[in-house]
Amino acid sequence: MTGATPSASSGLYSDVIRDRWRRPRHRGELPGANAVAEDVNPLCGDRVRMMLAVAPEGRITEARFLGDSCAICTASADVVADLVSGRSRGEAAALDVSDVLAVLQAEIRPTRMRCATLPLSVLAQALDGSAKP
Amino acid sequence: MTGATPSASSGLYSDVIRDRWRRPRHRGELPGANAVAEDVNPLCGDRVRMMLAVAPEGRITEARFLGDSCAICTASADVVADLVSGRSRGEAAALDVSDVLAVLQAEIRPTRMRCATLPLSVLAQALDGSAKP
Amino acid sequence: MRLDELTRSDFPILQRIVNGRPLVYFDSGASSQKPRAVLEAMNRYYERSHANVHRSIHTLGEEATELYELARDAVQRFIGAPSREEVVFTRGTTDGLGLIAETIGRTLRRGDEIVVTELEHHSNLIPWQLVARDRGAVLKAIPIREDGTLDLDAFDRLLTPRTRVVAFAHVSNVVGTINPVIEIVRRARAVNALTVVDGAQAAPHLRLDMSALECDFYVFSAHKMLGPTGIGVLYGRRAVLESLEPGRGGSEMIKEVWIDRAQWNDLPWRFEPGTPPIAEAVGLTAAIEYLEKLGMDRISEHERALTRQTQEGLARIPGVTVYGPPANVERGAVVSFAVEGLHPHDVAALLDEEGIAVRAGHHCAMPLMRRLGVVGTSRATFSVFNSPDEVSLLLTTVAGLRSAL
Amino acid sequence: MRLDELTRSDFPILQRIVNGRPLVYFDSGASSQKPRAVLEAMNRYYERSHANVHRSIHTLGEEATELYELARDAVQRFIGAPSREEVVFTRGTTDGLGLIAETIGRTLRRGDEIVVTELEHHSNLIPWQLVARDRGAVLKAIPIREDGTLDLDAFDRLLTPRTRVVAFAHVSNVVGTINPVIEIVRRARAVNALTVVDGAQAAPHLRLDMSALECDFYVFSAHKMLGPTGIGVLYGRRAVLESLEPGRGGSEMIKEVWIDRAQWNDLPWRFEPGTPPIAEAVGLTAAIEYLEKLGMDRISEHERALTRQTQEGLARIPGVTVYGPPANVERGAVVSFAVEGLHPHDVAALLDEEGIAVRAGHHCAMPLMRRLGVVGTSRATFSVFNSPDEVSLLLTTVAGLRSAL
Ligand SMILES: Cc1ncc(COP(=O)(O)O)c(C=O)c1O
Ligand SMILES: Cc1ncc(COP(=O)(O)O)c(C=O)c1O
Repeated sequence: MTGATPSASSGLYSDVIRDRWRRPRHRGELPGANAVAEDVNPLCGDRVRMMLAVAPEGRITEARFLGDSCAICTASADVVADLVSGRSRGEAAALDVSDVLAVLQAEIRPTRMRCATLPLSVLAQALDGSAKP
Repeated sequence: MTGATPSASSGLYSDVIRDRWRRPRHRGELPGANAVAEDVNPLCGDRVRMMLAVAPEGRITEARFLGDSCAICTASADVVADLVSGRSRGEAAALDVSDVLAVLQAEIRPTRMRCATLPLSVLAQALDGSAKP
Repeated sequence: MRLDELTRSDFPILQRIVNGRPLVYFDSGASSQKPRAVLEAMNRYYERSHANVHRSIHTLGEEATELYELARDAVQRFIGAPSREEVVFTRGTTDGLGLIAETIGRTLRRGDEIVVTELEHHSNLIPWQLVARDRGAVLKAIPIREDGTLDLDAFDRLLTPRTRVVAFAHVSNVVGTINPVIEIVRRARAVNALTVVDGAQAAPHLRLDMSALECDFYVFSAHKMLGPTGIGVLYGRRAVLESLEPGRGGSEMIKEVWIDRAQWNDLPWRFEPGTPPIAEAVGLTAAIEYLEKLGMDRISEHERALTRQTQEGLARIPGVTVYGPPANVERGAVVSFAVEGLHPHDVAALLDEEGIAVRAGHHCAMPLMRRLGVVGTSRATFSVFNSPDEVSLLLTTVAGLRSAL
Repeated sequence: MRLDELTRSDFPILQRIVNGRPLVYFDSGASSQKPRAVLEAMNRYYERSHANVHRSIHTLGEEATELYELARDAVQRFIGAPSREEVVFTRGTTDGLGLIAETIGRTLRRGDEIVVTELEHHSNLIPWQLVARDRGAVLKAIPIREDGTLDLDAFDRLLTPRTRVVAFAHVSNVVGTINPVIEIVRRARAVNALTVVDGAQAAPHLRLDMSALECDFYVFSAHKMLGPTGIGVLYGRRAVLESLEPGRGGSEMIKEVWIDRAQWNDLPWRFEPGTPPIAEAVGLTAAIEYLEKLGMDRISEHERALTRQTQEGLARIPGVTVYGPPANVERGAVVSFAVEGLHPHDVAALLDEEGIAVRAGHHCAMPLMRRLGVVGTSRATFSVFNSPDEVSLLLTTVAGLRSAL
């Protein structure tokens, strides 16, 4: 699927978004998470919580999310969880919206961009918060 | 002069206004005034002080004014002082802008109306203040 | 003729094509569209008469001042205010509510109580939170019942001799509830509390009469009632306005100024610091004249029919929930709904694909969202130019949505 | 081509006939006229793209939001602000100054000191008086010298470790003094005081660069710089804005809200409660583009020539007094004057008879009037479309005035 061009997705939402919205792979609680953050999109009230299990040497062994969120935000959170799993803390922190959009195979309109970026900023907060101690 | 029609006055200011602005009859201090008030036109900062000498039985024996004021306001104050002299307190209080305009022989534009009415409102304050004791 | 047939051609924006479809604008509750007459009035003003107001002797200044003050007369008439000095121009509902909260705030003491409701827009909540925090006052909220109406018995229990302010919406911007202003004012009066009514969702739709409502303050925005952005109205009962120190300072609102002190101007200018929104006032006059020409009763009736059609139609679609009072109760020109399995954002985005503009989200009423147990809703709101056919299109489109994602 | 020759046809209002004569508008300092491009931009917005901003998923809402935020970029560029988050939209200079006074006010303690100047517009004085009164702070004013410039030695003596704010005009709206912003900011910084600059009379006329001025806050109005009424700008240094609690509450400026508390939104929206002046922001963008196309340096030069012509010409008329710095000192596009034996009101009224619009009165600067020992002045102010011929007409008309009354 990563080989498909954006134009392959029809209508407002790409097939990847539809699919990840209907069947997110990483939605749910993550017991034992040691890097957790939650934030809200002030424009709509959407809320996303990212939970990471970070191994002592700094590798993210698992990531999950919970959220009251729209299709774009949910799909984005799911992709973010996908992308960070197995990565180092530094690699995860370097993740950027273009990486997420590449997987989503979607053009996101300006007003929905925050739907796509909220999971990333929650990720950054989670990494930040856990980096301190 | 009271017989002249408004159209007899030429230009922006009537002859009465010009005349009373150049040579006001009642401008100056009034020593022994027992009803005094002063107020300001908030739109321009013009200030008028009305001083009345009121006899015990309630007749205004003399009226004078002082003011940093434009031609219309000065002429109006001068006319007000004219009109109240010799009148009872009640008669003075009944004075109204149309009485002043009739003497001024002028059409006053809306934004200058407060220039014409300021002396009347100061008069009302002077009468009010002195009425209380 | 139906109102939409009469008015559609007055709104230039209705020519817009959105995503290949003619625009169907169901978001007037957020901000209404403007009839040509409003735009023309502002253009005429800028092209012929613009100058600053009040302090000017020249011709343009006189014309501008007269036009600005004529807007005050228009508002006075439109809301049935006893006198023009009771009409203060603000920059909008939020500005007016903030202004009055700050102004009343200065008179509050520690332990005084402010009562709001659970269905307030944030603009009638946050200013009171700030005041309560600053003054050590207590903020309480009247709860709502399941159907989105206020629990007035609970209100009675909240009222105490320390209640100083009761602030509430005339019409809810989410569930459309029309609150019983007269009744609430009566009870607040009984404990000598001031009443502040947020009329943002009422002014565009209901005939207003301040003498009948008897509230102390009533606040609304022009941009929701066919007028321009940038201006609003604060009505205040004269006796109360006169008793208050102005909350905000600047030019225009003073009589005399020294470096260390100032003497306030007369009403209403005492509460209008700075150069006011002059062109916007001219536009508001035109909006009021437009509404009056149509007739507020006729407008209410038209919008109520659309509202009922929407409410009943949506309720018949499987998986759709409609919030707020039942269809047989009068409500404002607003219907909030949810589509099972779809986030409100996605509902709005999918409708936009068909050219239909509805709003989605928390509608600046997060406490109410929490009460309803949702993150947000999708919301359709109506204006004079909306038609039954547009509503039918909304209904069929919503009916097809669940398979869309 | 001279700037007036280039621009006159862009201003529809210059077709106006006043009292039988073509309008000569010398009151841009109170409020400027608008080029057609500004009115057209607002019309286009209302006719094609209007909706409320920020919370909306539909197409019009997206367009409106984009246009509104583009205005922020335009302002950032126009004033040389380091980042767009530092540009807050207000309703005008008075509103911006009031907002920042209230916001800083919350951080002041009894005995803290606020320094203003003797030549402030009331809008940069009264808000500080209110704050000083509320917080028990002390208000001091930098005196001016005979020529209308600030006495900076006296300023040094006023500064103390308790000085928390220094608030001053960039350009005086009465005597035209251009205050040395960089110098004042440097001295204020030395005692850790915040600096608030009232740029109402500078923004229309001078090239601005926030990075160079280094003040903490800079405030101005669109309506004085060829833009619409109803909108203004508050620039705030990011670090300072971030450290402040918002002074005013409402929608848009929050992230999450409960009945008893709220969490603030990010910059700049934290300081923009309620529906903003959207169409006005679009108009402001057009005004900025218009000014930029002409070039601020060229504008300054043009207006400076007119100012000098007026100042020197008036000074040569017997019985006429000109206030402010001498002609060889740079000043803003404003000349205040008095005609012996005539009240300023009457001067303005008599000039209006000839179609010439000047302002007369205290210009919202009563303490300065007292300092100058007058009730008011007559004041001519200039814009891009004014011509040397218009100034000549002013000069000959003023020369004939003393016999007019
Ligand atoms: C120096 C100065 N400050 C503040 C203001 C107030 O601006 P506004 O009336 O647009 O709020 C003005 C203009 O009147 C001014 O000239
Ligand atoms: C009930 C209610 N109150 C207040 C507001 C705020 O109005 P504005 O954004 O025009 O200040 C709105 C609209 O958004 C509203 O619907």
